[in-house]
Amino acid sequence: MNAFPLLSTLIFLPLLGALATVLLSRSPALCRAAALGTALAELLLAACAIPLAADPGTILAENAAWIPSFGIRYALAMDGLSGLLVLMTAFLGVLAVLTSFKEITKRPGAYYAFLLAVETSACGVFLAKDLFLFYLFWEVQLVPMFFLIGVWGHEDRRKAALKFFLFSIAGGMLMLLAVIGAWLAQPEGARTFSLAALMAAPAAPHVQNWLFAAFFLAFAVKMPIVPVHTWLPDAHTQAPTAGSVILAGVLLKTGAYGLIRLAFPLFPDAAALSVPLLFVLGLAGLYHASLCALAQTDAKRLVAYSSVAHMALIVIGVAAWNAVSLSGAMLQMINHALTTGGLFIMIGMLSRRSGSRELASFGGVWKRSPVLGAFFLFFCMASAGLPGLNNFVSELLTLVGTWTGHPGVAAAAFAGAVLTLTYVLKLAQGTLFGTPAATQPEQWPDAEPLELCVLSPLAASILYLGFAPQAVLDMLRGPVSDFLPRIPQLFQ
Amino acid sequence: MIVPLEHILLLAFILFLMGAVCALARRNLVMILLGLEVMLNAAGIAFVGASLRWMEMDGQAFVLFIMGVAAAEIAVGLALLVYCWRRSGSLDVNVFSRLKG
Amino acid sequence: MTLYGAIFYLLAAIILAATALALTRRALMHAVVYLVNAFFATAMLFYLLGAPLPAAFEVIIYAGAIMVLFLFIIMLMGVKDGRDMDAKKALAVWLPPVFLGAATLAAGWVLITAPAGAKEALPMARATPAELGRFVFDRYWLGVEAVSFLLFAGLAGALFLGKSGDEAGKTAKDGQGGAA
Amino acid sequence: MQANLSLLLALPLFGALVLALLGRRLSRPMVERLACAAIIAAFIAALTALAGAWGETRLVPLFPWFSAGGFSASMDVLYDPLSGIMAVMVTFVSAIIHIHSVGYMRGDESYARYFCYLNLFVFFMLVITLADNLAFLFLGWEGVGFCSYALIGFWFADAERTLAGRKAFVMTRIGDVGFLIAMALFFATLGTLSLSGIIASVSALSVGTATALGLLLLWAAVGKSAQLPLLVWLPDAMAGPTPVSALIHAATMVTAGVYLLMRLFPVLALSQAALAAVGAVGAVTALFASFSALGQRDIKRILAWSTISQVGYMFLGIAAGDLCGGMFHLLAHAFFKSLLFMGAGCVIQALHEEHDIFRMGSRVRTAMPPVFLLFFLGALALAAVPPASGYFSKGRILYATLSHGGGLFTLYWAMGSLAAILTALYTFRLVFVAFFGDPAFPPKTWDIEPLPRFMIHVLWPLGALALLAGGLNLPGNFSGAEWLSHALRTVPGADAEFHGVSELAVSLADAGFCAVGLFLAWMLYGPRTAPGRRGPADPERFAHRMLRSGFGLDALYRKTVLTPFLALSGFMRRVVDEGAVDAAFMSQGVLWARTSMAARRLATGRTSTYLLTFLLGLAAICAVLLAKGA
Repeated sequence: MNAFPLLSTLIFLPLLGALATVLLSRSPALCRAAALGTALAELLLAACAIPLAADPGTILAENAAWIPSFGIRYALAMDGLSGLLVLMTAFLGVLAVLTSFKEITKRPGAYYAFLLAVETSACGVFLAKDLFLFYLFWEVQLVPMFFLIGVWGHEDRRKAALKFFLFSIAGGMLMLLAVIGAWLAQPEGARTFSLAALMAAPAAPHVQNWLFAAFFLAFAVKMPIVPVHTWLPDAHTQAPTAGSVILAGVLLKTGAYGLIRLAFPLFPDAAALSVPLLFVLGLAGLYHASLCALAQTDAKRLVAYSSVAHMALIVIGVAAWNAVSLSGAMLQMINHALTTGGLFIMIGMLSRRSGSRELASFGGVWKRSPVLGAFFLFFCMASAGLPGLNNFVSELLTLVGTWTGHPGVAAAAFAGAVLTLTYVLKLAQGTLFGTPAATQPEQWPDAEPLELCVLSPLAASILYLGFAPQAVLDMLRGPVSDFLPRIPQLFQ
Repeated sequence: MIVPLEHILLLAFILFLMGAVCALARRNLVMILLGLEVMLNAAGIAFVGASLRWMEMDGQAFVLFIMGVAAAEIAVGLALLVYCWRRSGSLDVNVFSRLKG
Repeated sequence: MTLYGAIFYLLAAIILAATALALTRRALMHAVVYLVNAFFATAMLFYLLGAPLPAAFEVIIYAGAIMVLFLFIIMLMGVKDGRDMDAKKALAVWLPPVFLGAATLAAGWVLITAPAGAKEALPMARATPAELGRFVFDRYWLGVEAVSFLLFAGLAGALFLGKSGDEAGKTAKDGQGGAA
Repeated sequence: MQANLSLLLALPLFGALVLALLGRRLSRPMVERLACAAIIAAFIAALTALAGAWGETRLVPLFPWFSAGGFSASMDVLYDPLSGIMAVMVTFVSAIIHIHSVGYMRGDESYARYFCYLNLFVFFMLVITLADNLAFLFLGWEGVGFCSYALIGFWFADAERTLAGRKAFVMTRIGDVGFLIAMALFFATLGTLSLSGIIASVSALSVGTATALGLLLLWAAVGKSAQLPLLVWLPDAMAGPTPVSALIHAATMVTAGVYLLMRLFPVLALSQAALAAVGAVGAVTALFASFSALGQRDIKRILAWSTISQVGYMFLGIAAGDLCGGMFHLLAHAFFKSLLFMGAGCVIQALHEEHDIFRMGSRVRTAMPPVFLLFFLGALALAAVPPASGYFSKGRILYATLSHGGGLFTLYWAMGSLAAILTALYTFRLVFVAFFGDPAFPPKTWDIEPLPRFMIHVLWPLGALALLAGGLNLPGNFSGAEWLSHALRTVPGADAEFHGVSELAVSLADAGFCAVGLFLAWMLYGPRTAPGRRGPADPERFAHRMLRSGFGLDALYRKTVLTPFLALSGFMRRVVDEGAVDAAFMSQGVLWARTSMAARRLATGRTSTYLLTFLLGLAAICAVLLAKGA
């Protein structure tokens, strides 16, 4: 454990930044600068943490007693997967702050504070190695998101924010019971919340079933998996652009991360039993969300349903539980964040110009702003899984991996690729081509410099992950080989 | 023990019951407070009876406390009563239902 | 069934009757007076049960302070109901209180002028007020302090409500006047 | 060798990137010169690569793409004579098309985007041609799909064209699902996706798996090469600019499916069922498409249906096991079909966007004889008139099909022959109606728009090739050296020998089919026939309606697949998602609201109820204490 508490600073730096923006909220310019400064510092810190997490030599961990009477320790650790997710959170954080410069005028101080607070809680979730600490950050991330949607959202924001909050809290409460259950399931003397200990001695199978069910429900609400997904479209349509980016890019990943890091290894026997259910939910999610996405008229709702479909792929990849599909699922987590984040940022820019999010109000964007149009087509193709861009790599890995164990499921999921293309082309068609809608204002500026410096790093990262994802896949090799043997029934 | 304790307790109980019924049934605020006084008094009787039965002075000490509480309570009660009377001009308890559901 | 037992049952009957009558009167004034009578009977009961100090306090606080306060309030508010009692019901109005009053006095007289030998019937007479006072201040000093706070709070509350009632007095329906 | 190949791939990609990023700032001539130079340089690189590695097969690794847990996909090149020749053909035709496009798109202002997509397309096509790893090949496979989507919908202002583009992309993606599943199956069974690896361990495949793989690859090829049942997108894809149709829908993309089957021929060869299926698709499509071509009036749609039919022949060639014949026809077809498309493009521009052949008449032939001559050369090759290349290449395929033996392949030969007659018929129908006699219907305007000279003269090499490409693989009885089959002999599966049926008889039969077709066309549409009977068939008659609409396949798909699919998605959104799932959660919310309303009524405001509940509570506590105490 090196002297400098890198992980704790990674978690609490955004919080400090949040306090700074609140204090500086008098002048918007100052608090914008403070927010951007913190976000960039966080990105820099995450970037230099990556090489440490990548090479197996150094162990990035922190461990301090917190509440000894219950065996709760302030334990953090960063391996390949959590390092990448923290880096992605920081990267999206910078983009979210940049896109909010022009969009947020009402109380920017508090807005940036909440944005950075979400980043703090997300990094906490990714780095926590103690079940109690994990649960703490898991619940904390709801609060800032609730305010981001509830205060700075669009016309129907309160209902959406409340719906989002209630869905997640319902899941969270069950998980709290399960956390306590898992703690109690340990023998009387050695009761601790540390993940390593809990994983080493899993509870009795019949107890595991209940605990896994509660954990899975909480993560299913957050991922979201089909039956409990209806909060996502409302939350996305009403959230401000940066809120949507953070919601899609970071919060959804905490659900997937929880499923891979906690639910499966903590309760191996129950997880092995649940694999058929996961496949059914994954496929149902893929087809249901894709069909619903095709029928949407609101651009943001369409992209929201598309992210439900992409996350369903992750569920299938995790359920297949082998080296290829698991690394594919983990890579998909990162790719989905970038492509969906890009789409949301673009839709934010277009709806700011056209005044509404309806597809009918877009149209002819390529004629009026070719640069924006090119970027939009680029992100649409990335989302459709065009080879050479990032989603293809993760989708191919996930489904080829799933094929080795479960050909039927993989075949059905492959067919889903056609559905994906249908709604992506509907989005591109409605937005880029055809003649500009009558309701569009005359003044329709092409990409401004600020927008360009948001979109180009995103496009560059998508292209990089599309052509050279090997560096990322090498980082994921460690976590994959660490997780697989934990469930002997699934891993031959 | 001049009278079996049960009789004293019976008396106290009946008095308490009458006080409770009065507080419930009557619609005039004054009568409700009177009912309240009767209930407190019934408690006092029970305490004295018990004190006599077990030869302990605690019972009687407690009666004093009951009276202290009763006095304070009735002072505020009547002040409230006058206040309500001033505001709404009637003593019917159903008039004061602004805190209704 | 000793003499005192008889007195106890007599007093119990008086209390029950007086309270029943008090709680069923239409006129507030009658109710209060009946209750005063009941409290007198209760005081005697306390004395009978060997609690002289509570008996005295019963008369001082309950009958004396609280019921008198009720009377003040009722008169202060000048509640009109029950005044137009016509003559023919006068007898029904007067008979019960006279009978109860007489019964209470008789019981009291018997109690006080009990034959000398009756002292032993009141073993509790030892619970003289002095002993009880010393006992209360010895064991329950905290309780006493608490009650004093309570009384002070009651005083403050009554004063406050009285004062704020004053401003509201102007809007009072029957122009009763600003008497505190 | 590696430098040559990476240059071959890098040049078009570099051209596309430069045009994409700086296209708007560069001047028009600069953009055109850059685009054409990139492709011509790529052509030279392809030629030198072919000369350098004559006859050998080399695996050249370029770039390690990604690998995770046993699965690995790397960008390597498997360079053998087949891919060498294909790369040369692709770059040669693309170069000519680029130069032609400079003229054709002279009026269009978004030229930068056009040339960027064209260069990008050539890059993806070369990836398909050269790729060794199937995932890398899939990169090219989907890339050409995207470029065809972008180029079909190039004039995006008109919503109709973008819908045609979307239709093309979705239908090819339906085919691509077969490709993805084939990749997964390859990885599951052989553990590798590299072509050389697969071919090396192909004997490890069971016949069942080989059949499954064969059918999946057939499904992918059917999607990309617009064969039955996924062919309705190609006729609509004519909405794009004509040079695009020439490049994508004649020479390169549609042949990608055939090329994939050739590359993986050893896998197909394992299962007779797969080969029979390929043959069936090829023969039926050839016949189906040639019939449909007869009913068309739009010059580009005739050529589109003709492309579908000719690609059907290539499928037939592969099914008959004659890889060399398939490749020979592919090359010949690429030359004469792109020539025909560009010729048609010149005619359309000359007659002010006139597409209907019954409104053309002899104006173009008299005004611009070179355009007619070029078009005529292409038509000769298409109709397989003896000296032209089409005669030898289609003859070779028909010969291979017949000599393959077995009732099924004889049936395929018969269908192929009937299609050959129809091909000659619709080709000369097109030539006679579009260039001879006066138009059956009055054209919008009579004047001819002058075309830039270089636009036409750049087509002469293609004209020459259309005529002389037969020399590539002259069959034995013409004392031919069969140059192509010698060149391809090292390619796995390309060394089949055919005998049993006399080659002379078959070639004479082919000439006969062509003559019959020509005669029928002369009788029906020749300049000598009475003008009244030369007009288009009466559109109402059922037969002609069926022909024009391609046997109503498009309407059938729209009715049985498209509308139910859209209805299902609407249903899923309204009824299932918002109706059932969302309503379930929201109704719980309403339930809680209603119970709290009920609870609110308890607070009646009357103090007596409060006291009563208070005393009831007290009584309950006493009862509990009593019960516990007792």
